[in-house]
Amino acid sequence: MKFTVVILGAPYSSAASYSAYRFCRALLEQGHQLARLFFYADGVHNGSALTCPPQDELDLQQAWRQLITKHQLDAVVCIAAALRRGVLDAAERDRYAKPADNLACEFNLSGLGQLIEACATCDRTVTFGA
Amino acid sequence: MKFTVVILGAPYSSAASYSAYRFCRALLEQGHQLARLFFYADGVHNGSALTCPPQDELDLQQAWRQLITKHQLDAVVCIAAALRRGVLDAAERDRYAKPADNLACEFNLSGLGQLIEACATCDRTVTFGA
Amino acid sequence: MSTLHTVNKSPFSNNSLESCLQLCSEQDCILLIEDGAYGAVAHSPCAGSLQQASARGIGIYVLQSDAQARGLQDLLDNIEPTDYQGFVQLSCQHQCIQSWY
Amino acid sequence: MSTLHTVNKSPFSNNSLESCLQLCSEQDCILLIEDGAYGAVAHSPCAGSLQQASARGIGIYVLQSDAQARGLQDLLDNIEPTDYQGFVQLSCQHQCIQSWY
Amino acid sequence: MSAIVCISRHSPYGSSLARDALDAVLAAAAFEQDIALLLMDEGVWQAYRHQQASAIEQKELGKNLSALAVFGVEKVYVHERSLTRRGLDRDSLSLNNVQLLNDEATRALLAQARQVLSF
Amino acid sequence: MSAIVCISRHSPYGSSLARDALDAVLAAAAFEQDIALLLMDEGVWQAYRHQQASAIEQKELGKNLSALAVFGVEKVYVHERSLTRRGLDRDSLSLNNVQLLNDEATRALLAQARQVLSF
Repeated sequence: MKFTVVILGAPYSSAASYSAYRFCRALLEQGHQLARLFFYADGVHNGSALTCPPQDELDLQQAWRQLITKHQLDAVVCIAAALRRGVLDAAERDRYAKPADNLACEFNLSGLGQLIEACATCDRTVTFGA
Repeated sequence: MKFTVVILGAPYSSAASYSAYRFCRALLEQGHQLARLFFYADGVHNGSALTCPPQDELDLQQAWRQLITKHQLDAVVCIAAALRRGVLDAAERDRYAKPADNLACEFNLSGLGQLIEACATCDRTVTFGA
Repeated sequence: MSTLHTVNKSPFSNNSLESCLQLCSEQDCILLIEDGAYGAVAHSPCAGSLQQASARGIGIYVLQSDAQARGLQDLLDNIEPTDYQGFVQLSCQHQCIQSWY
Repeated sequence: MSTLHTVNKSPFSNNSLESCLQLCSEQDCILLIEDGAYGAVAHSPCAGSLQQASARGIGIYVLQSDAQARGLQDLLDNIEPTDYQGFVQLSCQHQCIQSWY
Repeated sequence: MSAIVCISRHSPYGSSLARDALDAVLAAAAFEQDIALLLMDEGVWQAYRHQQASAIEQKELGKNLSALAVFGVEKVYVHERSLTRRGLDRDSLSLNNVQLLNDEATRALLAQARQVLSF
Repeated sequence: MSAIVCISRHSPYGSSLARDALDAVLAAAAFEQDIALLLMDEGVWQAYRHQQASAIEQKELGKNLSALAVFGVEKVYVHERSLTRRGLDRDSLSLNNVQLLNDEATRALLAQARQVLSF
C-alpha cells in the first residue's frame, strides 16, 4: 500500500516524532510504499540541521535523515509552518535576508499542496499529533 | 518587586510566549523589576533569529528582542534545552561543528543555575507553560 | 502565605482546572488565562466548583483579552475580568504563583 | 468503510479517549499509543466504555512498547498488545486513520 | 460524501492547530479536491460568534472559516454533541451554512471518507 | 518546609516536562537550595515501578528520580489523591523515601513555599 505520513510534533518535545519514525520503519519493512513524509506545525523542527542531542540519547533527527536517504523518501517540510518557526533553506534565508539557514539537506521546503496531492493519490494517510 | 519569568512555550505554537510577553510589559510598566527571563523547554525557540512570520502578523520574537533591549533585560535561554532543539550560539556551533548558529544576540545561552539563582533571589517567580 | 493559581487549559478537554480547584486554599486566587478562559462560561464543567470556591472567599478572575478574543461574553457570576496590569497586581498580592497547564 | 482510531493522550488528564469512544463504529478499531497507553490500566476513567466497545466487537489495542516504557503491566481484559508491525497492519485493514491527540 | 475529511478538534488560539487545519482545507480546495471540514470537541469554539482576536494581537479565525465558501469549500460540519456540551447551539455560531451532525451522521461521514486529516 | 517547591504534573515520556522538572530540581540541589519536588496528577506516573524506557529508546526517568537522594534532594512528595485516582499506592512506586501528602498537607506545602516552579 501507498502511505502518506504527517508529523506534527518536534523531536524531544513530544512523542509524535518517535512514533512516526517507528511506524515508517515498520511499514517500509513490510514492503509498503511511503509516498511522502509531510512535516507540519511543530513537526518542522524535525528538519533542523542544528540539533545537538546528548551523546547517550537517541538522535531522532539523525535517524530520520538516515531513513530518508536509505529509502530515498520524499520528505517535505511545510514552508509556511517552517518560516514561522525559523526553519529555513538557503533560498528562504536569502529571500528574507536572514543570517543563516538550518534545514538539513534530506528535507525540502514546500507548500500544503504537497500534503493534499499525496493524500489524494495514496491509499492511507496517518497523522502523528503532538 | 523583583520578578523571574519562566517561558516554556514557543511563539505561534502555543499562547504561552505571548502571555508572558504581555505580563512582562505590564510588570515593567508598573515599575517592578524583571530580574531574569528564563526560556526553557520549547520556550528556547523564542531566541531564534531565523523566524519569518507573515508581515501582517505580530512578530513576537521581534517584540521580545525590543523589550529586552529597551529595558536591558537579562534573557537566558537554557543551554541544554536549546542544544536538543537546534538553537545555538556561535560558541556551541563551533563546539558541535554545526554549519550555522541561530540565537538572536539579545539572548544568552546558559545553564539551569541561572534559573535557580534568579528564583532564590527574587520576590516572585511566574511560569508560562505551553 | 497564599498562592495565585493560573490555569491556561479548557476544562472541556483537560483536568487542570479541576485539579487546581481541589488544591486551592481559602486565601488563594485563581486566574483563568488563554484557553483557561473557557472555564468561565456558564456551561463550564467546573461551574459548580468555581461557584463553591468563590463562596469560600477564593477570588476567581479571567483575563479579559483572552475571553474577548474567544468571543466569551456571558460568564459565570462571581468571575471578575481583569487585564495584564491586574495579573501583575495579583502576582504581587500572593507569595507563590502556581501555573496549571 | 471502517476507521482505525489512535489515541495518544492519557484519559486521566484529557478527554480524547472519551470522545473517540463516543464516535467509534462497530467495524472500527482503537489503538492506544504514547500516553494513550495509560487508558489501558485497570483504573482507567474509560474502563467501562472500553469494555462496552470491546463487547460491541470494536478491537482495542495498546502499543506494547509504549505500555512497557511506562511500566504498565496489569492491563484491562480484552485489550490486545501489539507492536509497530501490528500498527501498520491495522492501518492497512482500515480505510481511514483518525488520530485523537 | 467527501474524499478527504479534515477533523479539527482544537480551540482557535491555544495552539496553531486550528489554523493549520484551515490552511490544509483551503489547500485542498485550491487543488480541487472534494474536502469536508468537521469541527468537533474544542474545535467547535472556532466557529463561535463574537471572536475579537485583535485583543490578543492575532487574526480572526472565525472570519477565515466564513470565507471557506468563497474558496469553494461547501461542506463544513459541526459535531452537535460537542456543541451542546458547551452550552452552544446553531445560533451561537458565526457561520451560516454550517450543518450540525449528530453522532450517527458523524460516524457516517467518517465511514464514507477515503482519507482523514486529523487536527 | 522548603524555600522552592517544584510541582511536576506531567507524565514521564509524553513530553519533555517531567525531565525538565527533574533537571531543575537537580540544579537547585547543586546550588544548595532548599528544594522539594511534588509529583501530582499525571506526574505520579514518573515514580511508577517497572518502567522500561529502553522500549522506546529513552533513558529511564524513574532511575533519575531514585538518584535524587544521592544529590541531596531529601524532600520528594507524592500527592496521594492523584495516586489513588490512578489505582496506585505506595507499593506501586519505585521510590522508597517518598512521602505521600493528602490534600491538606499539599496545601500546607504550598502555603509555606517561598517560590514555586511549575512543570
